[in-house]
Amino acid sequence: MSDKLIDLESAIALIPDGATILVGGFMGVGAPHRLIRGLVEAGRKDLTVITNDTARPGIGVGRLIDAQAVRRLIVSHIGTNPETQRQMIAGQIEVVLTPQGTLVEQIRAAGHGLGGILTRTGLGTAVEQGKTRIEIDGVSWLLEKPLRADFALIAAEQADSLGNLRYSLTARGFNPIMAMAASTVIAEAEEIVEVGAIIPDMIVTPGILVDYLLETRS
Amino acid sequence: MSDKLIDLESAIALIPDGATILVGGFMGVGAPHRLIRGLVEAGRKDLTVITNDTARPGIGVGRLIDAQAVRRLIVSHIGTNPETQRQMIAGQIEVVLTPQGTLVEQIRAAGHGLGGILTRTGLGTAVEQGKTRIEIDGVSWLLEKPLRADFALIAAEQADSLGNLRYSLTARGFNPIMAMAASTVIAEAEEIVEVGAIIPDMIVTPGILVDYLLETRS
Amino acid sequence: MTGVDADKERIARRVAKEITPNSLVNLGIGLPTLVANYLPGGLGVLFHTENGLIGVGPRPAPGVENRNLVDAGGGFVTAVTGAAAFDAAFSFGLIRGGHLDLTVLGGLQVDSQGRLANWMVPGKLVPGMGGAMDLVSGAKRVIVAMAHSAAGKPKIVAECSFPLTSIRRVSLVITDLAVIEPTSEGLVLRERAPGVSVERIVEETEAGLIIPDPVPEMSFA
Amino acid sequence: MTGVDADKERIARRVAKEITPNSLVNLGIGLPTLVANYLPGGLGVLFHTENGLIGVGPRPAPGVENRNLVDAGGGFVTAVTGAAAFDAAFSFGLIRGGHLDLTVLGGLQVDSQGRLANWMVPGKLVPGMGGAMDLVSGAKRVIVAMAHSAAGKPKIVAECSFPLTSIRRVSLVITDLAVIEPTSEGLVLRERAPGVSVERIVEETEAGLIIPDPVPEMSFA
Repeated sequence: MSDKLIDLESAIALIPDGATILVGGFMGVGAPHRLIRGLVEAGRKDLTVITNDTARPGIGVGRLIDAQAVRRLIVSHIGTNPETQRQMIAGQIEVVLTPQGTLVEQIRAAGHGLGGILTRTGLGTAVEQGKTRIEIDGVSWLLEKPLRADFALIAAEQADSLGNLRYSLTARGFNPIMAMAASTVIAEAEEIVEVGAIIPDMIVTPGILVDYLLETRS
Repeated sequence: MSDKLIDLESAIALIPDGATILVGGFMGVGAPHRLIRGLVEAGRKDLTVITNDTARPGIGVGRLIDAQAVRRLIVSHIGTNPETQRQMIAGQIEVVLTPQGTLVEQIRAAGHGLGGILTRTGLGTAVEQGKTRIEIDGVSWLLEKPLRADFALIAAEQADSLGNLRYSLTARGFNPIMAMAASTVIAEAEEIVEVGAIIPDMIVTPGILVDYLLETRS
Repeated sequence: MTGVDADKERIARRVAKEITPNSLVNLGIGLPTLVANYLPGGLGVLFHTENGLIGVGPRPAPGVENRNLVDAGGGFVTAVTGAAAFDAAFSFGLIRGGHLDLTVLGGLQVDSQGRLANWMVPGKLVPGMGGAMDLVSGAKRVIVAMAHSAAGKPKIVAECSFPLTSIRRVSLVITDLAVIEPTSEGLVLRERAPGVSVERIVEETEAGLIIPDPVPEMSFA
Repeated sequence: MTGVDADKERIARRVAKEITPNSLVNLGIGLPTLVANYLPGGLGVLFHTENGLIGVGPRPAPGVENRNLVDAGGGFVTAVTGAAAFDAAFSFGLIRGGHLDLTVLGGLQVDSQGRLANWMVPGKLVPGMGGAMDLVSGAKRVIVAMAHSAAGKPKIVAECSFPLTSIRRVSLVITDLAVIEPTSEGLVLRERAPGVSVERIVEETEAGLIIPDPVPEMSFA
């Protein structure tokens, strides 16, 4: 299945303006930097981006913000990127702020075929607005719906040519969860190794979840 | 924190008759064999056991069934153990049959602080009886409640003395999920190694979740 | 080889034809497991076992089993190069999240709405559903592979008398006599086994069948 | 060292005293991060960072950073021997499932019901909640570490004017002036900073305080 290998230009060509994309990374660490740069260079716009944060200008998802490529943003934190705040205040970008634990669990719910999640996080706060509260045995829970996307753009430390992925330390983050929640998953890795080089217990994302694997020279 | 090390007798002494216990393993593979044998030898009874299956007589959880130590059983499958079926028909044991995916997700919900799960599995079947159906955007979901226990008895391939665990192949199973869903977690491992011998990316269950680690010679 | 085995082989070989290249497939215990024997090589198919592995390989030679490597029936297996191991929550996430291309399961009954019953016979046998309810509810395609009749009684019935595994309509039913596709219009007889007449199939099927003309003979992988 | 730094140090040192042996602790970015500097050795405490690690160590020396090893503020850290890495769902499972013994967070306001506001100032600053709502809702104990006042305005108020982080009552509030314990009866003044009078604390606190007699001076780790 080396037919998963794709060059950057072809990968970006899959993603139209206006697409909804999950993007891995935490403050730029573990983000799919080459795919992000590719989207910027191709001038993509009106994207809906689901990601943890917008890092800083010039870094990670921050590059998409700099390029004004994002119309709607579902994130837990934008405090480190003044440009995101500026575009939000100017009405250029719609920002949905979501608690980080809720965000990752909403993405997981989509990937795992669950109807939503029931959490206490956000109950009685601004996060509850417009949402349903569900009572179970006398305790209130907030129902948060699954978050699915057209594409997931993820980054790994190592991939084999089947698309099996392993991650390193805090660069794991949202990546493996996002790999289950999109119609098309595009992964980039620091290194592509032979099938079998990553032992079964070290593989975090099985290759069957990865539709395309970016060539390392891309 | 080598004070986590415990001998079999002391570990079993923690678990009273009538306790609710999560027990890892699938058809006996990845089951905490020494802890199970300890419970049997100590003559524990009236246990509520949450586990995937009862394996076969003489194997894994099957030993607890042989010893008539179980009063209530929450499982997905008992087809391979005629003794379980016999005790169920004789009214000695109450069996709650639960779809395997629902069972593991219920345990995860308890461990992750979620109010329950919303699944399509079991909708319109005998599994739905007595449960709540929740409508979300015109789609029906079955609400299944979290499953928590007093104790989780789990097995790993390797532990370090902090209790960090790594598993091997299909012996992983329910073990890491159960490690999050009990008041007291007791783990046994094939081998106990020095702290640092298992690299951070290979640890599946961090030691902070493990209250007691069975001495290997136990 | 006994007659029963010939029937099973026929079913397994016909199921094998349904498996598409590079797909992820879960084979239930019993008859469905045989399907792997009839797949052509080089198809890139990976087998999933719900106890936590993608990349299930053939049974190991005696004496070289890995005690940590079993399939959903508890029997020793091998793992192919490139296999991946994971916990039960992830494994069922794959199933329930629609990441499994195909599951092949045995059946006790299938009814005219295409609903499967395969996890208990009230008052007789209560094995439990294991992963079957999740597989039928979540896999992209569900094929039921079973004998057409059991002890002379039809297993394809108007309405299941045994408890349902799922209310979802299965994709295809393959028996020793026929290939039947449940649709929103009803059960369509797609193929008949070599030498088996449409009349015999109708006779041995309790549920009504939609019968195109002609009904071709099964062909095999 | 400026006066502000001395205040921060005092807060951090007082918070450090609350940390129990062998516990799992999450320190928020900013002031709370300082707490690690005042812990005695050999306590067996492990630090959790919500981006996916248990066993956060000190900042690395310049030039030896690992690009894949950062804390929740995005700054490079090290990992102690025995550290464990995991994905975001697991990390928040630890937080929301009650596996975290303590979180120490900064605050914008705490009100008389002990509720924290720390994620936005309407019309001014909208950083977002990051993991704060999960931490406050899920950790076994929540300590707010903050300046008692900001620009001369009290931060401990009758009712939060900023949006709440959680409706859960926090465990303890530690400021440069006082240690305050929110209870079901109200805010109890537990300790005063060295040389600070009860009167001054009352004056600089908008919320009503329950004042035991005497109120001891803070002691430090």
